[in-house]
Amino acid sequence: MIDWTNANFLPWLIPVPPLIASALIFLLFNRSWFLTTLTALAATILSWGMSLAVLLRALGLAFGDPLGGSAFSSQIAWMDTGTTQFNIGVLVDPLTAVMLFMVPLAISMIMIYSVGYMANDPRRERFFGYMALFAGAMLTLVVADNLLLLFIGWEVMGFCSYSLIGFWFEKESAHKAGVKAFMTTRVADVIMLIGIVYLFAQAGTLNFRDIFFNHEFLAELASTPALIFGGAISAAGLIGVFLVIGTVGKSAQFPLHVWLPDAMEGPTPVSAMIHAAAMVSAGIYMIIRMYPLLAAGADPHHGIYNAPLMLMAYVGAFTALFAAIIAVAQNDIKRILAYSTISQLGFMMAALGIGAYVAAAFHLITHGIFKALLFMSSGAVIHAMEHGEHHAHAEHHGEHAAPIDVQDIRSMGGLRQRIPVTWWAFLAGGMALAGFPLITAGFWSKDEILAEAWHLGVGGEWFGPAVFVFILLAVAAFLTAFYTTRQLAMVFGGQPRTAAAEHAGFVDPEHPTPAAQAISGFMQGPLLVLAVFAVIAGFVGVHPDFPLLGAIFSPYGNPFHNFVTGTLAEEMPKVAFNWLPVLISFLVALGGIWAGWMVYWRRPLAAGQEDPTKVALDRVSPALYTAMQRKFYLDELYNAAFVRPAQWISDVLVAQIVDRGIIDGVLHFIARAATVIGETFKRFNRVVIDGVGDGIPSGIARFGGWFRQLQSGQVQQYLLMALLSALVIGMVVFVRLIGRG
Amino acid sequence: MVPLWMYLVVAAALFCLGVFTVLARRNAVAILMGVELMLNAVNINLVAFWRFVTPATMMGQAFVVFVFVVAAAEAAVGLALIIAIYRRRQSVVADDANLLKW
Amino acid sequence: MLKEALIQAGMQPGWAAFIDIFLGVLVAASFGMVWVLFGIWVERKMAARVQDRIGPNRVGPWGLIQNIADALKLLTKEVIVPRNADRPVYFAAPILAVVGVILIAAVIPFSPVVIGTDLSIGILYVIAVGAFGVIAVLMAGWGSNNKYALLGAFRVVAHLVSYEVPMVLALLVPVMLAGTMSMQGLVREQHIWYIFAVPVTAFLFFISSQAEVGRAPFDLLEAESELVAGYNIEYSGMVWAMFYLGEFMHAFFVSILFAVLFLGGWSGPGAEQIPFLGIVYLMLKSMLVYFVQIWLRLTVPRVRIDQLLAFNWKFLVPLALANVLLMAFLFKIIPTPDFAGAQAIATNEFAGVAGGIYRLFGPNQIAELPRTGLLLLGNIALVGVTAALLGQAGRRARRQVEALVDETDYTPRAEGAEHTAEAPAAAAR
Amino acid sequence: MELTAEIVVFAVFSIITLTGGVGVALTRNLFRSALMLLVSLFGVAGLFVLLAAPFLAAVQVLIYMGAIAILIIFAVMLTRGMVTARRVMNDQWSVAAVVALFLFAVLAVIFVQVGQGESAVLPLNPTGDPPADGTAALGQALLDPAQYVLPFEVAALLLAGVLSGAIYIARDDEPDEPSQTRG
Repeated sequence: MIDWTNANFLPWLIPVPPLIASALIFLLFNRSWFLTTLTALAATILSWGMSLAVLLRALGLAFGDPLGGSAFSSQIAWMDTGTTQFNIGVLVDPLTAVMLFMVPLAISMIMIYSVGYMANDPRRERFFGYMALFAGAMLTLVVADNLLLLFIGWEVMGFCSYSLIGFWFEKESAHKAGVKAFMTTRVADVIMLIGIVYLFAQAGTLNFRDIFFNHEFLAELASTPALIFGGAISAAGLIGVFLVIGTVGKSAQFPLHVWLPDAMEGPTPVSAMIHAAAMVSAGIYMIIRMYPLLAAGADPHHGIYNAPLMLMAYVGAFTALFAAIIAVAQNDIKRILAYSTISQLGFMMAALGIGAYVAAAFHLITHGIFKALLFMSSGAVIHAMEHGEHHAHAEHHGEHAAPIDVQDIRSMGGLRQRIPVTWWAFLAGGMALAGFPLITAGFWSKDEILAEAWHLGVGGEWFGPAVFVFILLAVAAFLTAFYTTRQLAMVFGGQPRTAAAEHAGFVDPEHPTPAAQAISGFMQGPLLVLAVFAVIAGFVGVHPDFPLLGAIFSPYGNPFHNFVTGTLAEEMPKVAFNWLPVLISFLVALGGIWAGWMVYWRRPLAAGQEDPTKVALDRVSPALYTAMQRKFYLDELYNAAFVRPAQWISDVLVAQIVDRGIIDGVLHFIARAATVIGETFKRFNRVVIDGVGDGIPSGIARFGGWFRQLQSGQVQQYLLMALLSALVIGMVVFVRLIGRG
Repeated sequence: MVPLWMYLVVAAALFCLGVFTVLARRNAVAILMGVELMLNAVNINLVAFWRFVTPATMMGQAFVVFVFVVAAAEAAVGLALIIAIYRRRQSVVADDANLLKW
Repeated sequence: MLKEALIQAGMQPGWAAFIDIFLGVLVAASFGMVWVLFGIWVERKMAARVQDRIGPNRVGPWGLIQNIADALKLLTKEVIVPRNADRPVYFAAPILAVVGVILIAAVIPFSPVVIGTDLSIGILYVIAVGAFGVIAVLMAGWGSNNKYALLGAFRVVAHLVSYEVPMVLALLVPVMLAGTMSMQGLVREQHIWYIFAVPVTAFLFFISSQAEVGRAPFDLLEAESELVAGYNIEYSGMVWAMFYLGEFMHAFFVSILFAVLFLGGWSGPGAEQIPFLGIVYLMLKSMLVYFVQIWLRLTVPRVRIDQLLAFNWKFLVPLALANVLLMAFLFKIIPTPDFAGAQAIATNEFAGVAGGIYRLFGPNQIAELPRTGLLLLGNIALVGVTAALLGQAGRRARRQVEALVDETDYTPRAEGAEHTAEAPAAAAR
Repeated sequence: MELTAEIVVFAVFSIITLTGGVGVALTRNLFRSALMLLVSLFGVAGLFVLLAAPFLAAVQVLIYMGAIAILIIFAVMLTRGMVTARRVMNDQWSVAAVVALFLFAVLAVIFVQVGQGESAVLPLNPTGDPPADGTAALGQALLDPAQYVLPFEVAALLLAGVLSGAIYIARDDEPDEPSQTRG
């Protein structure tokens, strides 16, 4: 039986509880709300506990010998693919351990939060089913030891995201968004799958440790020319590119990011889950996991770049800046966060592109935490606004106030008095996102990335991509700080601009007691927990040489750095501490916040007042702001480029031409041919077979008729015939006699 | 002594006349007469052979006696049939009695 | 004797024999023809006497020439041939009738020496020749193209053919006794006249021959009261005379036959020595038989055609068959008389009385005496049996009639017994 | 072959027989052909006499001419209607004539060739003399168990059966008026 204490088996069990919970909910408990919540929470907390146990074991704090360089892993035979046997198993190495800290935490917080959020939704059981499945898939992905199991988790998550985004499927936009999300991620996944298959073809196995720890293979892979683009790129390079494209789709990088903002249609916990805890981080996690493969044949630290790294660097950096610009112009509270997620992921992608995979991992963790926090608090805000809407509606029953969009920040304002807990949580998350120096986790992780970028690019010789990355990231960081503060100001600052905002927050407007908070306890608890983590998580990765804090938090080198590098075979060189990047990150963060405050907080917008940024930008060019707001018309572009042609292809080309024209044509032709053949056969049949068939009997009949005359009934005729024959026979015999005689 | 073959020739002639009568005559009774002629021709042969070849044994004559018996029987039955047919069909022409056909 | 002379004359033996026989037959036939004239006269005279009248006496002394006168008359009469009669058949019929009868004469043993020809199958020849008569009748019936003639012919043929059967059976017995069929043989074997040995056979032969000839009770052939004149209706003149002649000769020849078969033919004392005596004996015997015939003809009423046939097939034929069987049986049992022994005794001088008797009565006769006696007994027994049967049949018939007829007035019974045209039982059966 | 009496007589009887036969075959009137049959039978009887078979001749005359011919004539009478039929021959007479002639030709050729050739099968002259009393010998043969008594008895049975059968066939179905001699 399974030895619970044996660390190797524990990882197996982590993904299991949520999967079981989802099965149970779907199949059995979908009627009772109590049972659903019970199983869902129990499952997530259980898996969280187990992952904590694994984490502690990994950190060596508990359960015997620390992980050190090795990793727990155990495999079982899964598929017998002809000659080779395919094993799947679990692998816990420092990277996984880190992920196991962030993912279960976020998932459980979201689960608790969603209990409150979905309390009065008609199909809430179904929601929890999907959420449990989502969590299970994410955990499988995390603990997977080979690429295929990872891919399975990847796909299941894709499915869950589709179903959750399109949860309120009666809303047209909801299920359209779901389809959109699903299609775009699918495009990327297909390419990724091709990469996986190519890798499997080359390596014969997909196990991480087998591939990434035998260098000859990697070198050999790097040297062999790729199948398709042969000359330009090596096999490893091609596989890397494919995998990166997969991540681009999954983590919503530049070309394939359009689905993320629309994903906001889903309920808030979903967006939290997708954008923070699971979905997007999976992509980055996969790249970190595949780093040796991607970096095969290249050494970013020494300026040797190959195709995948270059791709990641440029795409990441550009996405970061691009998303940040758009985020500034958004008015929907969740859409802003969505674009911020895209830009943050851009940060991580860029970091990976230039080789700083540890910094990327660190940022991944911290971002996961504060982005989850931000989403949940925005959810709380929306919840409060809905209450306000109801009350406003109820009071002014008379004249019908135009139904306002509960998610539009322009209809909010002054909510800090109404929902104080949410206000503090939102503030913590926002500052972390903005990268408020020193005290927020976001600062440390972002600073780490900028430091690395500086060191590789600007500091040293002016290598191409690193420099480009550094500049873009810096600007993006400034913009991030700016739109975060804008959001804070618009939502919480100033006076409530609408009646709904007026009544937001209180269940019962007459007596605004904190108990009758619109936001139930379930929702506020997780907010506070995550807020705390958002702050303290950063101190894990303080650079040892950091003037004051370094000594406190990382006496023997950057703890996070030491821990994570264990996963990769070769040791990653530590970056020397350098004042300049830290100073820049200081400047950027504070600058952004100040700007935002100046524009939005000091002179809060009045109801219906134009957005000052918009006014500013209009002076530059009227079309710029609307372009930013309309996401640079990318959706329309994609729509025009892909969707409409696809539709055209499907209904015109396929339906009319192919289907009706060819297939029907063929069928009709065959039918007609068959009838013609049948006809000829019939005629042939009538002529020959009938001819023969009838011919014979009629022939016989005629012969019979003639033969009948022979028997004429005339006795004398018979006698004559008898005599004749006798004579003939006599003659014959006689002749014979004579002959012989 | 009259040679044997003369008798045989006469008998053959008589036989052929009988054959012709049987085959050619339309009247059933005539056919019977033809048959009688043929039987007589046979008798002549028998007696001739008896006389010339085996006068000692009485086989030839005995045979002739039996031929007589048979001839008588045949004539009796034949005529009875003819009369019966005549009574029923009012015609003794051999051709008319041709029902026994397909 | 003529034959030897001719052979010496250098003619081939075949031819010589042929001519010899031919002449003999010629003589016999002519005798027949001559005698007929006398015969007819005798018959007409007797008939007259029986009917108490004189008979022909005008032409020639006692009417002897009457027949010749008739013949002449007939000769001069015109022969009328019916229209579309079958001419050849019409004229052939009478000829055949006469020929049939004359041929019989060929074998009549007038005397030990005088005989047309002594065929080994004499008696069979006679019967065979009888067939000609039948044919002649048929031809006459058909030839004259007359319905009555044809019907008459049918009747006569049926009559003749059926009576031939008992006659042949009757003939069997003397042939069996004599052991031979040749006429001379028969006469010589008849040491004791067969009439004494087998009277029943004689009776049978006499009756059937009467029928064969168509005389006496059976003279239906040309009975005036019946079908006009039977088959010879259309005949007139000489042709009719031929028929008439044929008939009379046949009657006489039959009587001769009877004489030959049952009365010992020409045998008589001294017949062997004097040929002519034989003829005289034969003539006497045949005249006797002829007399009986005429006597019978004139006294016995005519018999109807169906009675005639019924009498034949129901009485004569069975009787004949029984007779033949009985005779054959007896003949087998009785040892054949040893004429040799008798001769020896007769010629044995020392035989004494026996020798004397033998010589007196002729040794053969005595030798044959036991067989004849036994046969006679057989016959008598047969007659007795037949008489008994007849009596019984008669009584049964009588009872039937009485059942139907009231004894008193012989009218049909009152209680309407179903009136059947019951004629009184036939005399015959 | 010098012209002995016998040959002359043979010729006479043969001519009688053959003319009778031809008459039977060709005469139009059925009754006449019947008579011609009688003539030919008489001729055959004569041939029998020549062949030293007097008994057979007598029997021939007695039975054939006396009975069978008469029977045939009776039949002719009974079917009176057909006696003077117009068409005498049926339509296959030509073929029949050819076949008959051919048959006769074949037989004649064979008999003449073989006969004259002194072969054992057809001796020119009789090889022996018939027994003195042929008739008695025949009688003996017919009743001698070693020889032909069985066929003789069978013949008797045959005749009995045939005649009764013939009577039954020819019997007129409608009962005519009750016959005189009832009982």
